Amino acid sequence: MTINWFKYASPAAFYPIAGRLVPVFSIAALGLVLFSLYWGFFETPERLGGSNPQKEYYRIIFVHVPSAWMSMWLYLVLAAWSGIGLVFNTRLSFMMANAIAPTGAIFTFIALWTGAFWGRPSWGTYWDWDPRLTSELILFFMYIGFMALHSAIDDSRRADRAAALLAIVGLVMLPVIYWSINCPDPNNCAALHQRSSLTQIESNILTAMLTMTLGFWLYSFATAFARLQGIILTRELESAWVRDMVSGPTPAASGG
Amino acid sequence: MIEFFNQGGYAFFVWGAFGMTFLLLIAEILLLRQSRRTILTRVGRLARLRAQQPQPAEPASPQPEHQT
Amino acid sequence: MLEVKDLSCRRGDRLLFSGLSFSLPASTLMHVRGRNGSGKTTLLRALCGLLHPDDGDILWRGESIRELSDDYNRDLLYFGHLNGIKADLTGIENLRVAATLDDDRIDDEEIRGALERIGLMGFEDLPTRMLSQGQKKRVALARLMLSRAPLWILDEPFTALDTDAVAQLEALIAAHVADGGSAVLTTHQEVALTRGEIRRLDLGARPGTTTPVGAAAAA
Amino acid sequence: MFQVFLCILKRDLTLALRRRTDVLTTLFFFVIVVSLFPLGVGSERELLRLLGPGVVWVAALLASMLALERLFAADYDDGTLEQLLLAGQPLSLLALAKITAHWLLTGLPLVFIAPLMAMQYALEPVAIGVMMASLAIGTPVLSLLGAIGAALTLGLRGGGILLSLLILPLYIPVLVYGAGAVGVSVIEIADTQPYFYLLGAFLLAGLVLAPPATAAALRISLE
Repeated sequence: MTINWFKYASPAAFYPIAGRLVPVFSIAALGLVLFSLYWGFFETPERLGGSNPQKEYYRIIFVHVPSAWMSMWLYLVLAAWSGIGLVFNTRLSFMMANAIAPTGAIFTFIALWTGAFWGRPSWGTYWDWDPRLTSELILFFMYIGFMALHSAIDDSRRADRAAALLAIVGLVMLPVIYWSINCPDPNNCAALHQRSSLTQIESNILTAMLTMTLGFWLYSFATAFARLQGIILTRELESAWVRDMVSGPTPAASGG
Repeated sequence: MIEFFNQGGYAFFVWGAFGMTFLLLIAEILLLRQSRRTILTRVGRLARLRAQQPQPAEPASPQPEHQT
Repeated sequence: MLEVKDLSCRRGDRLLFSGLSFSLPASTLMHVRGRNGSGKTTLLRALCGLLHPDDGDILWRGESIRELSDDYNRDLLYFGHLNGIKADLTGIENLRVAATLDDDRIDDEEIRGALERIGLMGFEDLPTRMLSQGQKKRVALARLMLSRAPLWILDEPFTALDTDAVAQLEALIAAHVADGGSAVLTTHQEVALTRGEIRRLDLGARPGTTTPVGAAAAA
Repeated sequence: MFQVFLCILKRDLTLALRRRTDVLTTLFFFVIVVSLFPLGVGSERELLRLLGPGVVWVAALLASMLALERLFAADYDDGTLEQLLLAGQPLSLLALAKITAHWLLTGLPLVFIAPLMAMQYALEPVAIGVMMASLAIGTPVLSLLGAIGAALTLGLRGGGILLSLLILPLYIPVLVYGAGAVGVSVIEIADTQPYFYLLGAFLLAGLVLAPPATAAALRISLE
């Protein structure tokens, strides 16, 4: 069992698998996103009722919430791969973490941007020091820090491990940061933001939101695997299988 | 149609949010494609160079002796 | 005592050596030779445990050095390209810190004696920044005199030393090996032993092969 | 074991005493940053009283950050860090000793100079007391967290900027509750105790978690 696992944990073995998965995930993601867009714009009401009535602009929820979820989920995945890499010393795990980071950062930025565009009509301001927005901003800094540290170190092995350690430190600190922003006054610690519960949302809206989330998720798979392929190629430039793949196996090169 | 694009007067916010989202996602895809092409050309060129020199010298750039 | 099995190391994404195996019993000196970039320093750092090898095991007295960790470090003395000497501390202070870190109970008299023997009489109370390059190196070498570690790993210890100091260092290494210790060193300098065995390890590629292969040969 | 801790602590303090300017630079940086704010925002007493806690705390973060870069860099450059790694002593302990020395040299002076700064901001004596106490508990956390970043960015070009990018976000909880405690004591006779409990909890968690993380980061950086 374990042997099989480690067989696919080698970059050379995973490269073709990733190549086959990218189109599958891309097409599925595209389908889901298009469906969600259709559903979100044509099958949903123009008003969001309830205690906090909102007009058409509530539709931003269809990209805002999925991207915010993805930004957090991808950070978790990134930290998990980092942890696995540090414990088992597998190079593919670090590559995976690196492949995820830019996509995660993009979703974090999207969540911030759409949050601002939603905040303006509903709160009357683009930016508010709302705990969620602020934590999302911190998450964005974490992604940037991860990528900046990785690219600042020339030795790829040190870069992998240092960035991985940073990701884990960030994972430990994020809840503390979120909590401290959420509750700046420990004497009077009520949640500032409105609570939202999935069950209160109309099913059409929920459908569009969840399909978009799934679409974004598959999109993340596709981009992460595509990026992973690039990372594997550049890292393994010297190895025989890359050369064989490009030029076809040559008997003369068997020494490598 | 116009009504749809108008989004009840909130067109700027709705399309601003959706526009940026898909702009970034598409940009990411395009960048990935481009970097993939660059890498593949580079790998291909390296392979061709290797093929031309049947007995390649040791890795082209002498790695400096590692210090600390 | 030190055993290396099927070791391979990379720097960055380049494989330096693979399938390297050798053992280093007590009373043995091993010379590691090879061109620049053949991975001498990398090998030495891997032997110290500073560097994770890509593959393979390093055993000290039959146990993996990863698991031994601090216990292995206590048996080890490493002398790298950098002297490991604080320029703002005096020779005595530097050596005192080093001794404390090695859990050696050494009084100042012993340290003074070592510095005197290595030819730094009168300089022991000066901040080492006031000493010349060669003198700084001697301060670092005084650590060898005070150390009780059975395994020495020395990376180019002879550079920047004058002939006197070279002779002294050779004598130190010979005495260490004769005393039952073992040592690994990279150098172009031949070291004559009074007792014990010299082995050679040639690192580096033979022309025509793309992956450098390490081969151990007992001389 | 305690002897090793003391040995490294003493070594770092001795080194700092032989290069006093480094320590003083940090202190003056703190003083200057704090003194610049009234020139920028105006010298209205009420406004200053409101801004004071936050400004002093932010300046403390920056000052502590400024000195972090040197925490391991000197040892890294002359090879003594390598020797610390191979010393046969728990690296966490050695890291903790170095962090302690760093705090004694950069954090502790801030605690004592803070009252002077607080006077510039027309803070009440009670608030000054709270500020000193919160700095005394909070700045060690800064040193502990910062050490991880300093170890990760060891020897990198542009390491200082990178270090602030990595570490400043992690300082937020300390900033929120450190400045919060002083802020509360300015406004009313409110309970500052929960703030100190939280800062104390951060300190304890930092003492337990940061040294091993720093040790791991050092091993990675020296590989």
